[in-house]
Amino acid sequence: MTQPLLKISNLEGGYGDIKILNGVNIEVPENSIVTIVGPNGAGKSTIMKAIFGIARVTAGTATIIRDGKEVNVFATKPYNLSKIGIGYVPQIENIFVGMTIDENLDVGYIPESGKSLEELKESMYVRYPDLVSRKKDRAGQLSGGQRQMLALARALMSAPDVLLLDEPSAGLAPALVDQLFDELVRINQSGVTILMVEQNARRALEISTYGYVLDMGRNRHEGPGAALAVDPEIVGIYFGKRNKG
Amino acid sequence: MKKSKALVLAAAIAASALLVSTVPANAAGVDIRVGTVQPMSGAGFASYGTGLANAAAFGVTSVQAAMTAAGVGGSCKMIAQEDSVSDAPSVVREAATKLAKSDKVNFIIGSLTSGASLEVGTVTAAASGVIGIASAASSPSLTTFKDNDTLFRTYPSDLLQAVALVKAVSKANGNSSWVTVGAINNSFGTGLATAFKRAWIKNGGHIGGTVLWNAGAASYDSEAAALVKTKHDAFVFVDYPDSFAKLAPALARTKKWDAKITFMTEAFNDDSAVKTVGASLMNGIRGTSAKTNGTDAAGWKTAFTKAYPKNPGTFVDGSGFDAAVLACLAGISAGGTSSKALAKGLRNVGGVNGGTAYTWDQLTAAVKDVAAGKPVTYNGVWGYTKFDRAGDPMGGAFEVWSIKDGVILHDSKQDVQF
Amino acid sequence: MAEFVQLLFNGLVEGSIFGIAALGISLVYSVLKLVNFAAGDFLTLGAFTTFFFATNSHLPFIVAVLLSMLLGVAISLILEFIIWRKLRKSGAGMLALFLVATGVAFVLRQSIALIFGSNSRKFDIDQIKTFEFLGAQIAQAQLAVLCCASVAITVIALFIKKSTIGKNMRAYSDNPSLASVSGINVDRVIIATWTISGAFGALAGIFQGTVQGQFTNGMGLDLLLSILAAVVLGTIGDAYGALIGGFVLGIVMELSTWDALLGGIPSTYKPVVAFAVLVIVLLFKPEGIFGVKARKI
Amino acid sequence: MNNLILEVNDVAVSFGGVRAVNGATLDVEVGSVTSVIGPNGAGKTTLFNLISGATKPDSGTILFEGLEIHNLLPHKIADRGIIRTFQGAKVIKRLSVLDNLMLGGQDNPGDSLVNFLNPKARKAYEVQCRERAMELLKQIGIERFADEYAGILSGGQRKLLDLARALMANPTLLLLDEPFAGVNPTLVEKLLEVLHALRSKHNLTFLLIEHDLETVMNISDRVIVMAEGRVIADGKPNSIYENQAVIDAYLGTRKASK
Amino acid sequence: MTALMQPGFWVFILTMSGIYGIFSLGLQIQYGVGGILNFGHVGMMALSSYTMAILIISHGINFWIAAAAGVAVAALGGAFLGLTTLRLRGDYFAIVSIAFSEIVRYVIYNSDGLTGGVQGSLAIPVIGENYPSYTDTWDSIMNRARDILTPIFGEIADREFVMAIVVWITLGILLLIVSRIERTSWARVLRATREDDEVPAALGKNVFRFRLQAVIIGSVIGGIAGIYWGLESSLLSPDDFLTLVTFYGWMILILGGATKVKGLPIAAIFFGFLYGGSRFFTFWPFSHLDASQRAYVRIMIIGIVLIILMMRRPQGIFGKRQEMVLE
Repeated sequence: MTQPLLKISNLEGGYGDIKILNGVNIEVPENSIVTIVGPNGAGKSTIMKAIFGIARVTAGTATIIRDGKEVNVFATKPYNLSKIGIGYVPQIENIFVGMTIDENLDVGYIPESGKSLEELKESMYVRYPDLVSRKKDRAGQLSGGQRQMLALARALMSAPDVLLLDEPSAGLAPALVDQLFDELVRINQSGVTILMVEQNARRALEISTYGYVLDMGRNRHEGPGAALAVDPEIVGIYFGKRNKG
Repeated sequence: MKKSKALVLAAAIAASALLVSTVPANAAGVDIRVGTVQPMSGAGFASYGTGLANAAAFGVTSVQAAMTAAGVGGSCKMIAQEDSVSDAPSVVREAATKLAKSDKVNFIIGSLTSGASLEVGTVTAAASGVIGIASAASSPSLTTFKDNDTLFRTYPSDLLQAVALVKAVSKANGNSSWVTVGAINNSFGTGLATAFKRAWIKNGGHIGGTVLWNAGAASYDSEAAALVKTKHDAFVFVDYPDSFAKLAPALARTKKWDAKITFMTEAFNDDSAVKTVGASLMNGIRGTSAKTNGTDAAGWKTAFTKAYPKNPGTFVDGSGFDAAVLACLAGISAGGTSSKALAKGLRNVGGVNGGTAYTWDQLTAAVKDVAAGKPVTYNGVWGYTKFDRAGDPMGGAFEVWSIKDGVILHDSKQDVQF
Repeated sequence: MAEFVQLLFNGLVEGSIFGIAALGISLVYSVLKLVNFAAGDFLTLGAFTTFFFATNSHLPFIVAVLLSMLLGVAISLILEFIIWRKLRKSGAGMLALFLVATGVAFVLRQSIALIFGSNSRKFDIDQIKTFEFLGAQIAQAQLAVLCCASVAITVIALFIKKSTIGKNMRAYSDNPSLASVSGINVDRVIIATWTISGAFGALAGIFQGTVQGQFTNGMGLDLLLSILAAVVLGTIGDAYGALIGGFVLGIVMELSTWDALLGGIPSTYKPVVAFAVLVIVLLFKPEGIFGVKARKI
Repeated sequence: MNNLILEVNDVAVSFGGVRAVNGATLDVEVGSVTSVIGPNGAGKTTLFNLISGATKPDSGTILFEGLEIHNLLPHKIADRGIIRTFQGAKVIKRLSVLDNLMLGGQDNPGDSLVNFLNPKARKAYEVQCRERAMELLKQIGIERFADEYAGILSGGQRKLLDLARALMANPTLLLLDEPFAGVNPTLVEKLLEVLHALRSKHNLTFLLIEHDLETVMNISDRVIVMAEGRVIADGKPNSIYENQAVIDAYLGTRKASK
Repeated sequence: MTALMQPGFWVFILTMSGIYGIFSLGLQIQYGVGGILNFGHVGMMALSSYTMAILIISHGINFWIAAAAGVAVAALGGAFLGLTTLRLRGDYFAIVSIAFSEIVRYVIYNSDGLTGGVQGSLAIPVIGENYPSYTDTWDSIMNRARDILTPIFGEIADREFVMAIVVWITLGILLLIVSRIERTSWARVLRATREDDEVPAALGKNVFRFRLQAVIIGSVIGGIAGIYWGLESSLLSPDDFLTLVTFYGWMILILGGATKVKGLPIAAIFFGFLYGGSRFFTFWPFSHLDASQRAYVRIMIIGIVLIILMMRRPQGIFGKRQEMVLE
């Protein structure tokens, strides 16, 4: 196996004095979709928050390969993570509601992406035609599904190597959930590696190259996404029995 | 402490003995403790307060030097100079309480505004052996205030000042002319404005209008417009140089204001005031101020500025000096430190009981006289020092000054007498 | 009519100064959640340093103005590095920040007094020169201030609207936590905010000194509450709102003295009128003139 | 006798030109479990805000137990017996978990300052209220956090606390806004048990917003589908899957084909 | 240094600290419990003290009735402030409340016929002749108390001493009452409103009523502080009621830890002694400065102490750190 694009080793941390992560290991190979699932309080979102300096890291490392070189993620300031190729879509409040759609995209752009702002913006509008007609509207007026698309587009404006998604389908109607996962596959096919945390475990694992099951802040199971989605043991414990059939 | 207490005690015993025998006092000498309360750090008043505090300190050192030169025992010391920030009564109260209770001063000089000075009076009335000398308070309230004869002032009451203004205006424009009164909206401004209006109407004159302005206002154009709109033969403005410096350009811009028919108060009988406002805007303005005979005020100013080069310098500085000089002289004269004795001392050196007249540059002789138990008349740098029963300076002469090309002219022909 | 024009002009001039000072306060509040009570003293500082550079050091007035603005920026940034940054890291709330700002105001105000003394100052600018317009006397210095202030605010408002750093500032004030994870250089945003606030604070002070002809070290404090009212009136965080809030306040304060309106209110009540307007506007538009009613989620 | 507990008639409201609810009409029967589903932005939460009084309708009427409530303030509506939970599970972070629950106590004499001088009545109620709160805490399994700040609870625990607090208020109609989103399936089942028990014991009526279709289908007597601020379908759970409008607006073809 | 050892001034400072403490307690119930940012609190103090003074001087009304009326007017002021503007967002309310107290001050400033205007309470119009000063009744009570206490405590027991005792007993009683109130379910609801309006409203609590009551109770306490303020000064001036005084109240509140009453009296004393005690900063290095420079430096020191304290302990001396960091 070649060296993974993003590698998180023995990560420990939490909020204040409360420890949530007790040694997590995640590897995200290039061009893959990796999903982290697990019950409430397992520490799924905390991993992403740790990378972005919102949660406290007490031990462990995270590295990303950038231009063939290994870069220490924790030594990079949160706002510089986009410069080393990491994009992030938080679960809630993931757009700037007081700004227009166009401005949301502008804000997501970084010169280090190597592409021009206009070019990137154009490609986003091609990808999400819904947004074109509402360019000048405040993002706060968008519906939930459109917001999620805008959030994705905003994160993609920095032309990331790897996109971190925190429960992207939370609160979306079933039809939109379908659309979203389709979109994630498309993004992945365009060459962006994805690491996501999902409650909708089965759907997420179905499109994933690889999956991790977390519990109590530790790795519990892992395996190829599709296999994990149907593993009866895991399904029974973590996804609830109703989801079996 | 013990030592000074013993000294005070000795002085008190000596004094009580003297009261009976009327033998010249102060062979042993008295240590006179003086403190000031002035707004030195707040917005607006700081330059006045600082000037008054400095002048008071200068007064104290001047008398001390005179005492040494005259070979008179004892001392006159500036113990502490407290800041009242913006002269809010509660802060003045705190500062005055400190002076009275911790520093145990005999005289508190201050504060600047009338309300704050009354607060000093409240403290001195309740304490024993402390006299307050207000250095810039003009409100008639000070006259009627129940201060147990512990509050004096070296600044004339508005009532006196108003009569002087009335006389000056009627001399120039006639008794029944129309006057528009403008004043800064504080106790100094409104107090004198009200007093003037009453006196003017009583004198048979008419008031065309009254406009007040706030000290820290963002602009003064509407006030200027309101002023020039009134029916008027003359203006009477009661203001400080700092705020008039903002009003005057606004008045000039209306093109309807004439400085030559404008009367002001002693606040502008001062080179620095003319400079603050601007000579061109002040051209032709007349005003009244208290007048003392035989005092070389300009010489004093030079000496003061030399001693305090950093002093901001305002029109009222001399009043602080006079208060301090009077305090020290009164202390020597009192032969005791009870409030009663000190008050009596103040009247004794201010000229109530007559005696030789001395000015600021004759302090050694004055000290000698006072130490010998004689009454003296200290003619102040700034104004009157003859205290009436309420502790107010009694009237004498007011001069009418005018400004021409930035120079203040003193034409004694226009002076008004009481 | 002439009187109306006169009062309107005076109100516009004052309003533009309120506006320019309000802009900095408004930005600092919306980006840093700090009610900067020390802002008034930056006005004073700007006026005094300009006086120092122009009158004492005999530099050209415009150079003095620029130097003063630079100094305002420098002090703002120094405070950011030694105080505000640390306070934010410790999780201090709005009230703690506010109290520290009053502490900073104390220190700043007293320092200015200590350095420059308590005397009043004035710029060497002709206050009297006017020309007539519709019967009103328009002072040239005031007209210049009105123009400069309006242009300066418009330029900055455009800058905030269009430039990358401006967009980043708005993004940060919109949602700081999202901004810091979406590639926005937070430090740069904060520096930009303080830069604008510091420069405009100084500029407002210089303008006020120019218009009034004379100023003391209490100038900023005297204006502060009116400026805060302008900030709130024009909706906190809105650059144009600051200007409009300032204009509304300035005009209402001046026009309230006009006899044609209810016989005119004595000018000593101007501050009361200003605050009353603020209260009344907020009763009908609780989020200020430019506030947007938000959808509850 | 009408057995409708809630009637919403042609209600509309807009924010800044956007019509969030656009002529919605629906009703809820006494003792039923009714679910509202629909795509994001369909106006479900706004509908809840309208019913609970947090938002005033621009037009239309809302009747509760036959009486108009749409002009009442939120606390008056709560007094009538409509209690809601919140989408994001709002807990008062700087109050203890127990205090959060006790906030739900109704007609608390201690809430009135006049009773400050009547400590007897206050304390008697307080003791009783505390007992009840502890009981509920045990039911939802977080009694060990009783004296901690609610701010330390995890997202799922907050949901439970929000629900328990609503129950403290003895509602007649309970509005639950996505009570199960983000709660892991095992816990959801436990919650459902609690709700079922309550329903049979107190004849409680439920109106809930939920995205998890399987849960909705399992527990609901009736499903109301909203889209673009209107009710587009209303009926038994099973009938929803066959409704073409619902498929287009909400389910998507893939889900429906299942 | 001997001046430092004289108790008289410190007793005065103690009295003022107590008055500030009472003043601050009014803010405590509003902010510490209800999260209401009232920056116009000094307005209530102005209302109560001026009402008392006017009723006594202009209408010859009994001191006790006048004082009670003063507190009642402060309560009405609080009710007015609350009813008109409490629906605003927190930070907007803060600014508007400043506007409220400034309006009160300017009206006092300009209503010569009622309040004496800029001349202060001394110019309050007197009907008839020889009406008393508003402190006369109080002074005679204080003097009587002093005459009783002097034999016990000696010379130190002057009027100020009695005043300090009375003020601190009042503060003690009020602290007791407020801490009791804070344990009621009323306070629990109010605490909830400080974070969120919707939750308590959805549970049947009239959020506005609770907030309004908090503002009124706070105003009553502020009004009591105003009565003492007036009695301590013996002269009222609009200059005494600057917004700065409200900020001093806030400083005490925050230093004391905002959410807990127990730190408040200590913070009040700390503030009072810092404010008054800094007048004694004449030793090295201050001895190099002249009196006016020292005046500037004194206020600067107060500012610096405030900054350092807030940076070291942003939650205040007795505050709970945890409350600040909850997400």
